[in-house]
Amino acid sequence: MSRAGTAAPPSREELRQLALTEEEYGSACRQLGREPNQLELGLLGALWSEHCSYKTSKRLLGQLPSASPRVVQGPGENAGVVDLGGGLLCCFKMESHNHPSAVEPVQGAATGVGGILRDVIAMGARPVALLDSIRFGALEDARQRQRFARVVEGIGWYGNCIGVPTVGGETYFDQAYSENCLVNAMCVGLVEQGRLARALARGEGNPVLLVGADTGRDGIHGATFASVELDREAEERRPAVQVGNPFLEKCLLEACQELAGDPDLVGLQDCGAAGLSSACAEMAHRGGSGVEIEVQRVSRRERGMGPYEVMLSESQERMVLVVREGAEERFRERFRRWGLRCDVIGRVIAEPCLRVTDGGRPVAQLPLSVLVAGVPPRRPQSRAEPAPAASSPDPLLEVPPWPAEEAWLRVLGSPNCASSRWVWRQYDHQVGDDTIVGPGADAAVLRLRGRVQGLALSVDSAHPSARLDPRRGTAMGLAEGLRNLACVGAEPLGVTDCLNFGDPDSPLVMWQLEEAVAGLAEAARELGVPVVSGNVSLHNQYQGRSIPPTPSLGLVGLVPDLERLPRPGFCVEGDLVALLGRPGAGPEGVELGGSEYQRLASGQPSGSAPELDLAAERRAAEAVRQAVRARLLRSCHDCSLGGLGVALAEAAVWGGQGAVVRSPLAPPERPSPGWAAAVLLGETQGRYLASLDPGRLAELERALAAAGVPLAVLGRVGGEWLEVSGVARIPLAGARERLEGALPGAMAGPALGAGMGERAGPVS
Amino acid sequence: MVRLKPVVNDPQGLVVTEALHALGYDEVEGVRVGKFISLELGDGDPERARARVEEMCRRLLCNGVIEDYRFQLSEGGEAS
Amino acid sequence: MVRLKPVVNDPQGLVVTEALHALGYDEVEGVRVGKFISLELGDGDPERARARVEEMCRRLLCNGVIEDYRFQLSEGGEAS
Amino acid sequence: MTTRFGIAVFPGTWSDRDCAHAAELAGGEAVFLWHAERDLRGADVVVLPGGFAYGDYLRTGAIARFAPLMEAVRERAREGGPVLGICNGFQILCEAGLLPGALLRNQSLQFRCQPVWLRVESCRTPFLAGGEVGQVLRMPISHGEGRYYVDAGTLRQLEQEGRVALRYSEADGRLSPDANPNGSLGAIAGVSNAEGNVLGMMPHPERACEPLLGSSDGLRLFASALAALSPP
Ligand SMILES: Nc1ncnc2c1ncn2[C@@H]1O[C@H](COP(=O)(O)OP(=O)(O)O)[C@@H](O)[C@H]1O
Ligand SMILES: [Mg+2]
Repeated sequence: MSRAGTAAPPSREELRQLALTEEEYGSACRQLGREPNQLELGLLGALWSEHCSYKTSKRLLGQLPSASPRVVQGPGENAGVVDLGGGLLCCFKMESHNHPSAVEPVQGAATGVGGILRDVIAMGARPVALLDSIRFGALEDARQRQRFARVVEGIGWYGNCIGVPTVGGETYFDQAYSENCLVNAMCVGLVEQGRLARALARGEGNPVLLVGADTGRDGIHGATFASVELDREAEERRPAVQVGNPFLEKCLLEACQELAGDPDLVGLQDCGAAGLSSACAEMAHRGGSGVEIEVQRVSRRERGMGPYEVMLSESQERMVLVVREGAEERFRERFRRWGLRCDVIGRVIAEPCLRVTDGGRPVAQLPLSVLVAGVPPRRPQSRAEPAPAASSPDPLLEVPPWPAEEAWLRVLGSPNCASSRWVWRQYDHQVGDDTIVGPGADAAVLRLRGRVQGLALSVDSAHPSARLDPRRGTAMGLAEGLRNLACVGAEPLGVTDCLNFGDPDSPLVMWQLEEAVAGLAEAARELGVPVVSGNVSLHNQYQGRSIPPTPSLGLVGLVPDLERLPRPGFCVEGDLVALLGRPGAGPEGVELGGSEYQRLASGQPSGSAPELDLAAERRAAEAVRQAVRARLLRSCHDCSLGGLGVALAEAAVWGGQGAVVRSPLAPPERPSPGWAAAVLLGETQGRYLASLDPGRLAELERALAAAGVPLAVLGRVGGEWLEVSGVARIPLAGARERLEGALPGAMAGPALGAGMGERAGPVS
Repeated sequence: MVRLKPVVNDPQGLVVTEALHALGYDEVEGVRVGKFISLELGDGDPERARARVEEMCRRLLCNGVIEDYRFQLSEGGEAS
Repeated sequence: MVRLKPVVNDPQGLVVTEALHALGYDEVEGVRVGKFISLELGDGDPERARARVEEMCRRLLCNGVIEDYRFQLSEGGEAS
Repeated sequence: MTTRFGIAVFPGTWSDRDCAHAAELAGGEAVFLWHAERDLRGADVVVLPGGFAYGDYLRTGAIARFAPLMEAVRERAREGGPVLGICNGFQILCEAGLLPGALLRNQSLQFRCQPVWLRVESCRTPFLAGGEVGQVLRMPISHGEGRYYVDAGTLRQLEQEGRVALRYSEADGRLSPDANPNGSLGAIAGVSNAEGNVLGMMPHPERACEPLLGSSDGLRLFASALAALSPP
């Protein structure tokens, strides 16, 4: 097919708008043996975008281990799948919606949730839980408050409406995210073995069905939008913003549930980035066949839409199905019952290509070997950041900015450490009646109906010290997730990742990406957690400033016995308080690099990232799991952001009891002036803070000694104070006020800006 | 009066259209649902009020990403 | 145009008032937020259209417990 | 014969399965009632569950009230059959005119999912028949539009006739502004019709039916409807 009429090759500007380089265009022409026409060029631009093709990151992602006896489906389908035993499978995936959320926070975040739900629905699964990971600039800035509030509103709106509980997540604020907020959402679903659907098209002559919303001019070039820097021009690309309709998606969900497992269902796929074109091309590619689409059969919301717009529209709430020839009426009837429009828009063909016709006239034909698999891999330069000159000892040790008590209270009052209740009380976290542990603890726990087992879910990001060492910081993120699961006795089944990075054309960012993926691969291997699905979000930069490396990691684990969950926090007076794991590391036993304390005191991470011993992490997690199962621990919490000081305060506030403990570290002979605060607030890895009945101590000691995990009894639960002898002492009420009050306090300022908290539709 | 731009999907309008059809109002060809905001203004110069309301719409009342606005002043310092 | 009755408390209106004050629009004395619904009607007799729209408002578009409505027809079969 | 709970399913309903589970825990049997059919399928008790029927577009419950199923529900209510509307179900009952008042956007303008305490104000409805006035129950709310409003005259009437069934309170039964999560008039969380057979409430009893979920107070509503229907 030749470029109809116009023989001139596209201008550089035209290519730029499609986010294609001249080299890529040349490669496409060579592979096709001709020049693509206008529509074909648009299809190539979308499918060859970073967002759809992973052209920059693919070669790195191959390192990630994705196999285990439990893994049924690794990366490559809509979501990863692990086996829960007894014929039940669990699907999960995380995805970013960073760019759309920056432009239109409510709808951007909402459609992000809608998109990740559809990935799980497309597996034939029923979504049972959502989690989110969100990052913004500092809340002192009214714009950031507004954006944060509206993203939370959008996430809540979609999840609350559709009736899938949002059971966990994480919230983080730092200047570095002021111009590039991060909005990652994770969805977890359950499906019986025989009902798992796949996203493929095969069987010549089988009809291709489009179901759900009418196709409008929404988000044309959304895929390329997510693949270029956010700049002023983003304003002009605004039609890229889509308005979500959770109501329609709820109907889609229920209808797909009824149809999953139907022997006449060949393939099921959601329409995500690049709309119909990518859904159809990828389904056909997976099935080793081709697809022909007649654009006239696509039901449109607006008049005058051409093939280009129909094929590239990113209208939400649509799914593509391939069914056995002859079954189409039965399927359409099912969808009609749910009030959903469903049209046959094409058929499977033998020739492995995507063919588009407009009223019977062929308007595009591209081999899938080019369209899906032909993008030339990008290998931008990468250059390591020179290791920072370690200023030793740390200035915070030498010249502490605050007395230990004050430092402790400040860290408790930081929105990064304080409770996120302000966020999750706006999320329905209970619908479905299976939420045994909701947001606000370490891992969320969902029961599995008819079993003693449960699912444990946690979202954690790379440690902030990933700025100092992306490899180790990323591995620490996975280790933290593992600790969160261990606290409820759960064994990890798998992880889904969302790699949020800056400009891949910056050699430094490219290096960060390479390092982070290597760190994730190494940690996943050492900790025994296969990576089953994921997503890459690049170009999170503004005016040349990239975000810090921020991989988010969503873990799923299996809780063997819900009756054996520990209680939240310090709840029984007289119980022992114990620290499991190595009490400290580094000079004077304290590690401050990348800690929240350091961030508050100096604004940015410095020094070196905390040490990480993956083998010790794995041993400790296993030992903690065993102790939980043996009911040796009354409560268990890991030390993460804010170190021992935050863990102690949280355990005390959650359980309603204070504690008097000793310092886990003996003071050095001549302690630095900042030593006490550093003991409390340093972020040494691999530690758990537990409480236990004194009668169980001997057994716990035996178990941990056998496992080679250090144990230190620090003191006792009880009273109205939190006291670390010789270090600092604060009232329990003060700790509670900081933890509970920080975020509502920070949000109390006047809300400004467009939209007044109005959505496109109300919430019940 | 603030409403979704014509190219923006209005799921609410679609559902209301269907509901009206179900009730037998077949003559309804389309529905769009927007906001109606009434402001009560301290008396003042209508010229100036117009400029100020314009500004309020742009800065706060209307989300320019997806919405358009239109307003009129009526006597007694009301704008909507 | 559908809006909350004057006796019904409108927290959204209050928040918008505050936000406008924070932006320096002190002349704003009160804000109420309602709905603006535009219907596109198949051509027909304006008299009849008026009666039908009236009915739609009463039956569906407005909840008399909390809301009032008002509408106008414009040429080309639009009501709002 | 076991008592049969008919659980309404509108497009957009999401507490249907939770309500069915609760009905079964209470010892009843659950059947789902499809919005497009006029059939109560032999249900003894009708439950309109939570969700966002028809997207809650326009106003919560505004479109759902025209569903064919609602004709059957209206008739059943008139005959004195027990009808329970939870959250979105309460909103639908108000829109349908089976209960007075309306539910407005929360005073905070935010969605709220949190546990609340509820003081029982009247035991006239079959759903609270087993309890006592003044008793305090714990269960969650989960809504963005739950601020109960009714005009002053009707409110007086509701109070006089003992039709205010539940109020948001502190754990000890005291009323306080802090205990009212959405700004409801008179802290009203649930009201009944004049006969007492129709109850609407914003909180979710079906989410509080097992100790594992934090409370089993909600089970009482299902159990007492069941008890009221099966004479000893
Ligand atoms: N955006 C959010 N959405 C839902 N839950 C959240 C969110 N942010 C934080 N949480 C909840 O708050 C709790 C504490 O979060 P975090 O401090 O990140 O936990 P941890 O350090 O144990 O991973 C978690 O239970 C988490 O689920
Ligand atoms: Mg934790």
